Amino acid sequence: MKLPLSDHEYGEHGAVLPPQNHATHDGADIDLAVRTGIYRKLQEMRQFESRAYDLFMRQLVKGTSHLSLGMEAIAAGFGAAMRSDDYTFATYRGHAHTLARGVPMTPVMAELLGRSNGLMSGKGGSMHLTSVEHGMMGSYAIIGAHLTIANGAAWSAQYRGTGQVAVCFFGDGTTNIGAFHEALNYAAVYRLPVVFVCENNLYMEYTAIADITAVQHPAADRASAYGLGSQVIDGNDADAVYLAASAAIERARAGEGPSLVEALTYRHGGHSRADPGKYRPEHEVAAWKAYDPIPLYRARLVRLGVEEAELDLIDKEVAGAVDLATEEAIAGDLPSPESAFTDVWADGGSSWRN
Amino acid sequence: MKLPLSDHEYGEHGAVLPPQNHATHDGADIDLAVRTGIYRKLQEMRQFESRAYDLFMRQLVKGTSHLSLGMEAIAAGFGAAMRSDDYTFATYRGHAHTLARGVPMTPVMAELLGRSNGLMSGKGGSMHLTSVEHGMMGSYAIIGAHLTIANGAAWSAQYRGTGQVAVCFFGDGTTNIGAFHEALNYAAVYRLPVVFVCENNLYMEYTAIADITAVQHPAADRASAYGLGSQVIDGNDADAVYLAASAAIERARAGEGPSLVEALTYRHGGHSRADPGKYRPEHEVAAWKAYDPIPLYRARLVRLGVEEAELDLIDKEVAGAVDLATEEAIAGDLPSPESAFTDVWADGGSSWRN
Amino acid sequence: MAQLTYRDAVARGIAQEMRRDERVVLIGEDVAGAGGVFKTTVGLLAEFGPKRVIDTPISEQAILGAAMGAAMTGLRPVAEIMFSDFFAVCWDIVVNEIAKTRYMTDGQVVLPLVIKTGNGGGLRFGAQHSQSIENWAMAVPGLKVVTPSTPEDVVGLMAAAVRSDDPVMFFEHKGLYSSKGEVPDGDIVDSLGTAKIRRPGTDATILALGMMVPRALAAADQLAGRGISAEVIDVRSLVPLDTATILSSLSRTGRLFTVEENPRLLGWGAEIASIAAEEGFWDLDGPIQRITTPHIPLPSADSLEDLVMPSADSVATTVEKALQS
Amino acid sequence: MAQLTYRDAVARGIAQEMRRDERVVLIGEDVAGAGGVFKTTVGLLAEFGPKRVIDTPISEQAILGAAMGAAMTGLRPVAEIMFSDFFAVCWDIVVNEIAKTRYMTDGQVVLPLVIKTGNGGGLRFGAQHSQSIENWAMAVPGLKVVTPSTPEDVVGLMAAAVRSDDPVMFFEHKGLYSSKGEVPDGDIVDSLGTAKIRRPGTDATILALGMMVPRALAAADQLAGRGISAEVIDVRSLVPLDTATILSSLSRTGRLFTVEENPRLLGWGAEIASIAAEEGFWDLDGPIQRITTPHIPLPSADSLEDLVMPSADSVATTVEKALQS
Ligand SMILES: Cc1ncc(C[n+]2csc(CCOP(=O)(O)OP(=O)(O)O)c2C)c(N)n1
Ligand SMILES: Cc1ncc(C[n+]2csc(CCOP(=O)(O)OP(=O)(O)O)c2C)c(N)n1
Ligand SMILES: [Mg+2]
Ligand SMILES: [Mg+2]
Repeated sequence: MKLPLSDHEYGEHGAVLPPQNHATHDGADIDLAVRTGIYRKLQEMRQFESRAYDLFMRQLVKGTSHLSLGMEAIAAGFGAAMRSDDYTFATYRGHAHTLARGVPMTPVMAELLGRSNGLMSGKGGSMHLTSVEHGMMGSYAIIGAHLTIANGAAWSAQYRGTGQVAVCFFGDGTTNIGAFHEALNYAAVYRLPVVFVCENNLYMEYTAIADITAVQHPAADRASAYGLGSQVIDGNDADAVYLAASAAIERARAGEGPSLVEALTYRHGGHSRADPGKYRPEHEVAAWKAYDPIPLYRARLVRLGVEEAELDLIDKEVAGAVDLATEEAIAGDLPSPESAFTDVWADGGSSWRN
Repeated sequence: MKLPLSDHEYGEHGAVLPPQNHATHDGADIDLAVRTGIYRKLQEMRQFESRAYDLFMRQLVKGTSHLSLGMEAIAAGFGAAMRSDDYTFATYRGHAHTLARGVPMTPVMAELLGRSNGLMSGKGGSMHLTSVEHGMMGSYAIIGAHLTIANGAAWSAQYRGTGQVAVCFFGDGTTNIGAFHEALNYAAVYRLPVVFVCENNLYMEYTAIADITAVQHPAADRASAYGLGSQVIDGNDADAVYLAASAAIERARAGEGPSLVEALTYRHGGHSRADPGKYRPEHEVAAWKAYDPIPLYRARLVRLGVEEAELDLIDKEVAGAVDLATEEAIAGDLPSPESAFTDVWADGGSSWRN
Repeated sequence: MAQLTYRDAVARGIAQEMRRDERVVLIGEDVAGAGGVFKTTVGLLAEFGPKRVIDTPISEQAILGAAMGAAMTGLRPVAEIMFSDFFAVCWDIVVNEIAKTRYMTDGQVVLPLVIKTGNGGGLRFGAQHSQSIENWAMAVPGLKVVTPSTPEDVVGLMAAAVRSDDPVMFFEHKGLYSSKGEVPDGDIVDSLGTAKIRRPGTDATILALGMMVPRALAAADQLAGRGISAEVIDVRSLVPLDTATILSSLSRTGRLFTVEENPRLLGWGAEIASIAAEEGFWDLDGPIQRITTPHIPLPSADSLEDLVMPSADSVATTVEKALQS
Repeated sequence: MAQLTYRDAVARGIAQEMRRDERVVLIGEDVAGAGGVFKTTVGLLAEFGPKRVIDTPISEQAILGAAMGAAMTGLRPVAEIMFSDFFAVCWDIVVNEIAKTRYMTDGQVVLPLVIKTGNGGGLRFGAQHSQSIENWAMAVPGLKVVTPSTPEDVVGLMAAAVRSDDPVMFFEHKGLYSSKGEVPDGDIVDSLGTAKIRRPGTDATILALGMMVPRALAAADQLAGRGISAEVIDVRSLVPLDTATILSSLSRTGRLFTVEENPRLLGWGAEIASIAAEEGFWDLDGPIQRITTPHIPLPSADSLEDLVMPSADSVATTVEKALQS
């Protein structure tokens, strides 16, 4: 194979377009109840993040934040396949993964707003959403680290014999950092019950993954380096994700070790709040917006006989929940000044001296 | 493939034995002059390090040091294939690689003894041998880093258009650290003129590589993760090394990018001064000692018609050189106290204030 | 004389040096096509082309290793680590390799390179994207360490850093990127290792760095209104450290305060306070006080972040109280 | 009561806790089969088996990440980083993840883990294998930091570290591994955050850590012969810091000295000196002096290494001169 940049100038790599056949997984053996559940999650994620975006625009969310609009099928598909005591490790782009585990919207929204009713009382922020009680073991904002931490949770589950599985989400750009390599080898060596999920949205921040990666599929083409099978799935089709997730989680639970799943997807917007995403070819953006996981899934459910009215009801219920969460978040108090000084240490405080 | 430790208990992996056919490369198209040059280097490395070992035993070498007894064919084969302005990046196990570039023995020996006539006046020590004037760009003692640094030298050569190539040596254990992964991808992306050489001696320090690595060939089985070809060579046969080195260096010089070469070898002794190497199966050690690169090469030269007397003469000349270097090193002064305070900064000094 | 933002000054400083010396090259994540995530390298790809301005993978160790290897062999690279917090993933290359190699090789290896980075808090980025870590670098022999606080200093110190034959850690303050200042026309070359008295005073010496400089100046304004004349020194360079300027100020004022954004323990102020407690001891009319962020990770909520970082008010209050007692 | 080496005390401390609590597990490079490259974990694989004592690849980030993830989910891991210099390759996991996660999650995540490491110089290992980096850890909120200087303290502080629900950086001094000391029989549990007065005195307070403790004690012996009564405090724990013991000693002696193995700038002594210059200012009868390795990488030659590190002689001389002037 040719090396990147050996056959194209920087920025002149070809566009990567989504699949055309929307019906591929219509016939998959997935319960309709599971599927409507997935649909509801997709709606929650989409509507929640759309609202979050509005709140940024209204200057209510400070700092930065990273939306996964367009990428929801991965979070929803995995969320549906996980057991309630499984562990999620996500990134700064972690709103959807947090909702996927059943974390209520209000504390998530309130955390974005820096309020005392936030999930971490305003101390963590959008990039660090965590709800241990829901198995949401954290959102990590330095590239690479959390793959190694997910291993630790998987090791602990293996040691304790609980059958829990750790699922770790990260982006295409993350496959080029050292910790990725260490984590994958480590997981394979000790056959840890962990599933690594590369959400390949084709870009790191503003740089195309093809420009700075030696292989076409940044995760799948490296699986063999860890003795693992190579898998690329359609990350915009929640059923494809659900099937791959179920298989990988099953494998992990059965003691057969880790998996590495590369899910192809796309973000509708820019990398973060500050980014309009203009470095991407227009027709690429347009093609992927047309291959939106949510209408895709809705259309499938309709083909499978679900009433439009039932789906409309879900949409409406979700809208209500988002409205309520927004209200409750905005109504939240600012964190108390004392809270800045709690929980550095296990004794609850922050004192470093006697 | 099975994951390591999934099919064997820790420490119960099978022994890895050397090839049996010693004549494989007899017919290789390599100048006899080159070959006698390689033989001389092999002798220099062997006799130098044997002497160094004696000096440790006599408490003249302080601290630690890492011998490559048994692994010399890699340094000698590459050394012979490199252009005088090419760059070497080696590890703490770098005596042989330093001699391979033509660095005289006395300053190397004196550095081991911490004398002022040492290669770095006693400031670097055995683990950091460097002679910029000989293209020996350093010996690095923290695993992984120097692969990334070799990239930089290769980048600079590419930028300056000099045709120089950087050759970077490291061990099997090093393939599991993050920097390995970053460096390989980076080199491939920018098509850097660098050759990565994994000296696979089957063990990291005391742990068998098979116990803690997800693939059988820690380097070669990962080459495809960087779009590179997979190569495993006989690291005890200097001709095999010379051929692979020449090809990889040629490729790099021609602008075709990096290579990753895995050379199978074995160390005769322990990891470092402190280690008797007892964790290795006796028959494995015995088999590899019987497949010693130096008698192997000598026998080949004899088969190819070189007089034993000529080879004896080389051995003797080398012995004389080692004796002289030993004397000169032992006779060296201790470093002057002031030298501890020079060359922190480019102004020659160490002052951090005005 | 132009009004320039701090962020534009970064690009101007680099461009000035790239024009002068073609051995100067720039690498980092998103520095080329995007002009940097903080827009500090805008225009450089267009002017100097893709051989000299290079986007990299997310591989901080590979970035700094490449910069080091290139510096060893004839180039003068500028490498960007996007947020200074990310030094933690490549600290080995900085402290074990870049900082030590000249010394270990007895001067054989020269390392003319600059590592630039976005440092500091105030942007509500939370604990992993807001750290002030000049102190990490100051603690490592072999690294020069600068933090400019004005656009003019950005240009001049960048030039000095690029021209230095030693590795320089160049800390840009993220909270200052949109601040503006006058920058003289033409080439500007400042010198490393020099502090600047930003405001002379007689009653107390206040040392500050980066974004704390404007806050210290604002505090001095407040103090002036309360009859206290505070001298504000912009430390600018931690290594080399301009102890002469600092100790001479102390000898005139008799009181020393540091304003530090970093967590309390072992911030840069601890070194200067210790130097003062030894060499300036007999000049001291009272305790040395360090005004720092408490020893906690930085919280993300805006109200909490504002609460814990030193502010003009907290500086003024601390100095006033100290001088009264 | 047994005579134990410092290295054996490490294994004994870990074994004591592994026997008590099966959630305690040990991982690191060569810690199992080989019993550790410094032989500090000998016998643990045999006693506790390969599920609890695990050899890892050379993957320091993966090691500490595994320790962290396991600590978050019910285990109490002890992880070894072979030489403390190698923290530079995994510093991100330490400072950005382990240190900050409890705070960022508002206490949801508990991290009961210990990271043990071989620290310090004196073994002629050169600049990359001899560093004393307690100060790196001290500067990061969220980490507890201990350095024992005697075998008994090794056992007791290891036990305290394992029982702590906070992450503890456990610095073993490589230069002390073969030193011996009496260790009482039975379980020993010390407490974090406490300094120990090793030798009482009235004229000067000398603070030391790790291998500098025996040197400071030897210096105090010398000083006694010259009529100076020096109090030697083994700081033991940098975080939490026993400021009470330190400041009360200063209030009695009026003079403060630190003996630090680390390079000069921002060693742990800088923090304590700064605290003293603020809170103990009125107790000070003269300048605070830090006796440190100069601000250089450590040279490898034995003669140079001995020259630059603080010695009993250099400590005694410095203290004597200071008290005379
Ligand atoms: C070590 C490190 N380097 C750089 C960054 C800055 N950064 C944040 S997100 C990002 C891009 C990540 O790309 P990818 O893994 O594809 O995830 P995506 O954002 O596309 O979901 C970068 C470079 C970081 N957070 N950590
Ligand atoms: C980051 C880091 N981790 C651990 C070590 C300690 N160490 C030194 S050599 C070594 C083994 C290296 O094994 P390998 O790469 O196979 O090289 P070999 O010594 O066999 O030539 C280890 C673990 C180190 N120097 N740096
Ligand atoms: Mg991406
Ligand atoms: Mg090896």
